[in-house]
Amino acid sequence: MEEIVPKFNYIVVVILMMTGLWSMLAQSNLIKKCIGMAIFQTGIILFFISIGAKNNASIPIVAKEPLGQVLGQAHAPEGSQPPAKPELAAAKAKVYPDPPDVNKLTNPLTQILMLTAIVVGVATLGVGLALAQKVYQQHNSFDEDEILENQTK
Amino acid sequence: MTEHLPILIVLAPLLGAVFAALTSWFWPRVSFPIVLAGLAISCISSLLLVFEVPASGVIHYQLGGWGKQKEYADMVVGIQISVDYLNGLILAAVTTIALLTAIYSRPTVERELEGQQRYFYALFSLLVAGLLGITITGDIFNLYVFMEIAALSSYALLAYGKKRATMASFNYLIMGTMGACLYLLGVGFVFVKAGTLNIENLSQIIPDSLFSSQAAFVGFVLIIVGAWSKMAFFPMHGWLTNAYTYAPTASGALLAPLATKVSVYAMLRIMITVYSIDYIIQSPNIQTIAILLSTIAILVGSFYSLTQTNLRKIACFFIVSEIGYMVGGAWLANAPGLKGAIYHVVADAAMTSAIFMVIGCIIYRLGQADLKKLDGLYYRMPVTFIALVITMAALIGVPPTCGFFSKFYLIQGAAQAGTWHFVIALLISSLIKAIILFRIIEIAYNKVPNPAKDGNETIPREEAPLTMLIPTALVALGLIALGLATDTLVTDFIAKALPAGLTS
Amino acid sequence: MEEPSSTIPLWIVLISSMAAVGITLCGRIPNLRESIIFLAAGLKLTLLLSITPEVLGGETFAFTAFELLPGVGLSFNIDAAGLLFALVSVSLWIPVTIYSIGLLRTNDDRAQTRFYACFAIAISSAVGVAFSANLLTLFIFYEILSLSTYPLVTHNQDDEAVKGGRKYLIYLLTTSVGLALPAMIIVYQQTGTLDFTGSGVFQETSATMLTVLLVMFLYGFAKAGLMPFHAWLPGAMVAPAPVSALLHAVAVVKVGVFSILRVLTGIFGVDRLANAPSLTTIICILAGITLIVASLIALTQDNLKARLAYSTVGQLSYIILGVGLASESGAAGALLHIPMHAVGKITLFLCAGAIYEACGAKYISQMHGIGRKIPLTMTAFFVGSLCVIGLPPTGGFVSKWHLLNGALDSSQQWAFAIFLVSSLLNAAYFLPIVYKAFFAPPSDEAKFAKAAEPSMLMVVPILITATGCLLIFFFSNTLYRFAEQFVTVYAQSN
Amino acid sequence: MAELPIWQYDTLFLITVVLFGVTALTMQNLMSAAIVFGAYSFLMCLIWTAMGAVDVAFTEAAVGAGVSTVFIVATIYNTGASAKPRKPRVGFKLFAGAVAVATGAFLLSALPDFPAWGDPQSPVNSTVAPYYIENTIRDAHVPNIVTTVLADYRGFDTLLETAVVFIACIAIYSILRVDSAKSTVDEPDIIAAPPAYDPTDSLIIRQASRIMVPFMQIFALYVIAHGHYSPGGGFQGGVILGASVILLCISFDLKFVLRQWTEKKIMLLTALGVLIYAAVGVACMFMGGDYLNYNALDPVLPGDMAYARYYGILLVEIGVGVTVMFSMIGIYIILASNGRFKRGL
Repeated sequence: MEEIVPKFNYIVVVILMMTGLWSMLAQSNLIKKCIGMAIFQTGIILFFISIGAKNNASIPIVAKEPLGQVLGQAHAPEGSQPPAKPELAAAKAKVYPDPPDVNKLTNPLTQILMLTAIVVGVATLGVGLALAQKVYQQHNSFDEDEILENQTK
Repeated sequence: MTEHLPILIVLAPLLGAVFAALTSWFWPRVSFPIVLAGLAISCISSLLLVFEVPASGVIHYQLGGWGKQKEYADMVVGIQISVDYLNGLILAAVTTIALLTAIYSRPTVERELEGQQRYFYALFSLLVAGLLGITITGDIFNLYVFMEIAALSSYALLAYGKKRATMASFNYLIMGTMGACLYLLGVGFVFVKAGTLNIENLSQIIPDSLFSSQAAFVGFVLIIVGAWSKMAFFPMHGWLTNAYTYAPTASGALLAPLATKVSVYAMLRIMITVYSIDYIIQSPNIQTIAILLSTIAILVGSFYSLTQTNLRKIACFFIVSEIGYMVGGAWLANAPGLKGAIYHVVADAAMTSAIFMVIGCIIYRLGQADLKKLDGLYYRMPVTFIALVITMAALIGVPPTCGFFSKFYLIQGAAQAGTWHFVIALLISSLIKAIILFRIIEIAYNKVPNPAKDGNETIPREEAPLTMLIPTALVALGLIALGLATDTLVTDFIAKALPAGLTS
Repeated sequence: MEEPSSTIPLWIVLISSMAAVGITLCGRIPNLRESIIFLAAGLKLTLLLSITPEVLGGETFAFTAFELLPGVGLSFNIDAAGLLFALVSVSLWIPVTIYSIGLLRTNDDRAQTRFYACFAIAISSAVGVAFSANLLTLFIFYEILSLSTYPLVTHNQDDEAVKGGRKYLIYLLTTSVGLALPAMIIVYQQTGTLDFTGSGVFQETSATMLTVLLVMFLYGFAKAGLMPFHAWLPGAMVAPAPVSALLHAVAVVKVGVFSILRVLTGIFGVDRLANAPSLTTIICILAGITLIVASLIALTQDNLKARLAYSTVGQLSYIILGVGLASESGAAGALLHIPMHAVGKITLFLCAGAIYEACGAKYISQMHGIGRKIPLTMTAFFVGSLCVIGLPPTGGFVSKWHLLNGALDSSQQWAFAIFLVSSLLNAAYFLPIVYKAFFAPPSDEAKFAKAAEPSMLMVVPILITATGCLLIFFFSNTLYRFAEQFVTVYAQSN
Repeated sequence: MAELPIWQYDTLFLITVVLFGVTALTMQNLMSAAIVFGAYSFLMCLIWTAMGAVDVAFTEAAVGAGVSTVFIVATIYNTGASAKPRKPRVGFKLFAGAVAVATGAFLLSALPDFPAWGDPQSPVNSTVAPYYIENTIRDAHVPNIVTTVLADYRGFDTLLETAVVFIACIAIYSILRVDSAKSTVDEPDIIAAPPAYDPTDSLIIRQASRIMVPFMQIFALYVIAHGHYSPGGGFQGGVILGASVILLCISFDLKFVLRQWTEKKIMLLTALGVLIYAAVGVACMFMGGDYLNYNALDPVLPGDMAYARYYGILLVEIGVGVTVMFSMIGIYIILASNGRFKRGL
């Protein structure tokens, strides 16, 4: 049991992908095939994201202390003009802590790979639906068997 | 500017396509020349690079300036594209064939795609950019994105065709996406164990730590199966015949020679560089399955081509059997087999391009390309007929042409590895192609009484237009030139692409 | 020592291909076209004769055009055997061209340009095979020969020609791609080189592999017409007379036999054959069967051309059997038999064409008594048949003499017996034709009446070749020096 | 019992997601299948936020759930088809099931070799990724690491991704777009049954969408601009902009939208976005750096070398936003109007 529980996400990923694969192969309705394709892709995206996730780590954005605190004027007295440009840049630079702790932030690399995968998935879905629509114009049906009969007629 | 050549190869067609799409709205006549210019730039830069590789070894180009990071065990942080011995030749072949096909396709596009040709050349150029990207990239995820670019544009290019093309394109979409997703999953499995996506780093990490890991093995199989379904290898070849037969001539002439060959290159890149050949030698059961499947692919491709009468369908089945050559050669995992496979990628691209161009010329003039209705072709279109004979001779493997030498290496490799069923399949397939060639010769040449003899009506000589004829003739002659140049290609390029330790 | 690399062999091979280009270019002007052929043939002959003294002296002319594969290039190497075969095919090209000009002009055939062009290419590839230094170059020219002779075989472009052509190509391509190509590749893979060396290239290949390779080569080069794969030769008789004369008596079949000769001596090596009895017995059995069976079938053929075809199949096996004996005089006899049989058989084929032209008779039964109407052709036919049978006044006798010696040297008594029996059979199917032609009453009065000698353009070449048969008998010692040189090369190297 | 992973709730979500996925595929009525698929995607966004992948969740919500469900609905609307029960191809279904189960088993055979879920020391989290986390601030002064990796470290990937979106738009255009004036292809007019409800007379929907659209667009611009500091960026902002226009198309009708956004304008701007992105890269080349190396733009852009990358990323995000917005609108309009750019959903 201790082999399954810490790796439960991979099992879900495989189940999702196999339902997608099954529907792409077996479903005779073209739209169902497209939906199956989309589910297959989301399965893969879930796989990538889950390998990049870390226990009790926050989102990959480097938190910074408030600028005021760094400049030493918690609440700036009225009338004092803002510090000169270089100190401002220096303060800004110092605002961020030295290199953030790696284990506190989740893995950004897997996330950007999946940004690309989602967009590619939608693009392919769009083209698939366009093709399905044109097939429907020609054969008046989404069902693969009917289309085959229609073609061979 | 010369150090930017590698990125120019991919960028020129990409930008060409974008500009063509932009100008198609207010100045449609200029979109074709823009695309042509993009392809020309890419062709020139790839030829320059090919000559530079033997001189300066492997050329790396870091995108965004992010090279190796010393303190992180010199992992490559950004994306890196590289030109080396393996992809240098294939880049040159793809760019030249793409340029010739662009020039070739002008008349057919005007005739076949009356009202719909606004974005044809943009998609044409994007497909070439995608294929070149796959060949040049040094990052396995980047290869997936380029694969999608090439796939999406090929779905659209194929859907331009006649009534049945749409359904064929839809099936191609399903199979293509399935292949791409399997490839992505394979990349995921490799990424989980190796941690990096760069091919150069992977080639160091995998051999020394991941040879025994099951996840790396499953990832390898997934990537290979994904590449197989993209290249229409035997069990997954259903989509290819319909897709390329009902497509318009121009897209068929571009896709047939390049799309499948580049996927073979991708498989070769993963096998040779990322996982290295001893990984394949170490897992003999996949090797035997792969060679068995390629034998079946060769036989299926050849026997089905005997049953067809539509010339394009025959050419498609030739592609299926040629893919069997390349995959079988690669999986022999010995020096002559791999040399034959890599050389055959280039040779087969040229051969398939030549045969699809010839069929395009015949369709342009005779309106159909049915084997039975070709009588008198020799007298009506002599130059096209001679090009057809040269191409078929190359496919059979008659000596001076390139087909002979790739078959020579493949048979030698198979003999060395002792896989005799592969040798027999190679011979049977070339014999079947010989039968088809002589069936064509008989119909086109002997069936119609020689018009030169008085008493027979003279057949009007109507050749295909010049812009179609010159590329066809060039590619056909290129087959012979490629054959004669085998030795320089193999010793200077292909032999160096193989890992040193391989048994010669 | 590094042989002097001179470009002579390349020039000799290329002359006739350039002639072919010249012929196609000026196809419109018949006289210019014919003169180009004669010019090329003459030039080629003089070049060959100019290098004969050196070659007989032991020198060889090597030349490598360029590397095709690592260690194997498109390279030529003229030695005694190659030069002899080239001399034969080029010198016989001239009379056949005169003959075909006569034949084609009288029939006013349209596709003459294509005919001559393919002829020139065929001759250049035959010479290419003669000079090739390694198996790959030989295979390349072998294939070019098969493809360039297809238009010649299907010259008449009627159904019969197309069927004959189809059979011709299926046999030749299937065997060359199916058997010879893999055998060559396996040799390259086993030994790393394809060059013809004096003592053979095999080092540690297993005996079974050797026998398999031997059989693949024997049947791979199907142009040599060993029994099961000989059917293309009678099938190709649909071609016009000069084609079947030169190609099927000299160029095509001799290329097949010459390639086997090269393979057996160059790749396997005479000494390996000598001390590997299993190999030689295979060769002798196959050649012997072909010899006897072909001669028997020839007896039954009524069509003159078919009879000549089967006799060629038989005669070729003489040469293979000669080499199979693996003795020096056997190899010498085999080499000598090439020119002897070539000159003799070409005369017979040209006469067959002339007879058909003269009285339209294809079948021997129709040829009774025509000797009185066409005396010159029939006398030439008689001399030709003597040469093929191997009786003294003609050259055939010399080569058979050496073959018989070879059989005795290697103490193969049954080979000796086979030679004698087949010579008897040759006599049995040739002499009756001659006898009936001169002394039997005419079988068909109408045809007999109007039969007359064909045009001089056809009869003169027949007479030239007939005198050729007689000449080589008297000058046989010069030819023998070729054979001697060829054999000595192998003697010292093992 | 080993220390349970902290996401007990996630295992619950995962199971429900699988249920949603299976139901979406086995439903008869296509329209309801599309809706369930939308729900499936939204659930997926929840799971990803729990796993710390906020940018991906945002994109999935906008692009995956929002837009693709609308595309499917548009296709179904145009064809009005529902999956009529046909005689099931039992033999083929079993074969496909066997293939799926076999591949699934093969994939699971690698399970023991995988690192545990959420283990920070797994190879993925310990080779290349730490460089990004530790050096983003130094290199580009952008706190949102995902945006820097997206637009700078692996900027070429994002350029190609924008190209993919552009290709999808022109591909769908060339597949479906029929210029009835010139083309020779004969195909029937819209065969869809008249919609159950007539959108023009639902006052509430029209007024509500009319009010919402401006706020959506401002929020989208914020998302693009603020992508450096908070989750968001070119894709998400562009999709929301596109969605606002699509909302107008649905609530009013296509003609209403096509008056401002003519077909030519949409297609041109789709291509323009990719051009912006590629031009930034080419500019870097001309300024002496490698392709897409924003440091080379330093003389042109304010601030020190790192800020050059900061603004480079912003420029690129704008290019992405433009392309994604107009291609989403273009794709929707073509799918909805069955290729004639006149009437439709």
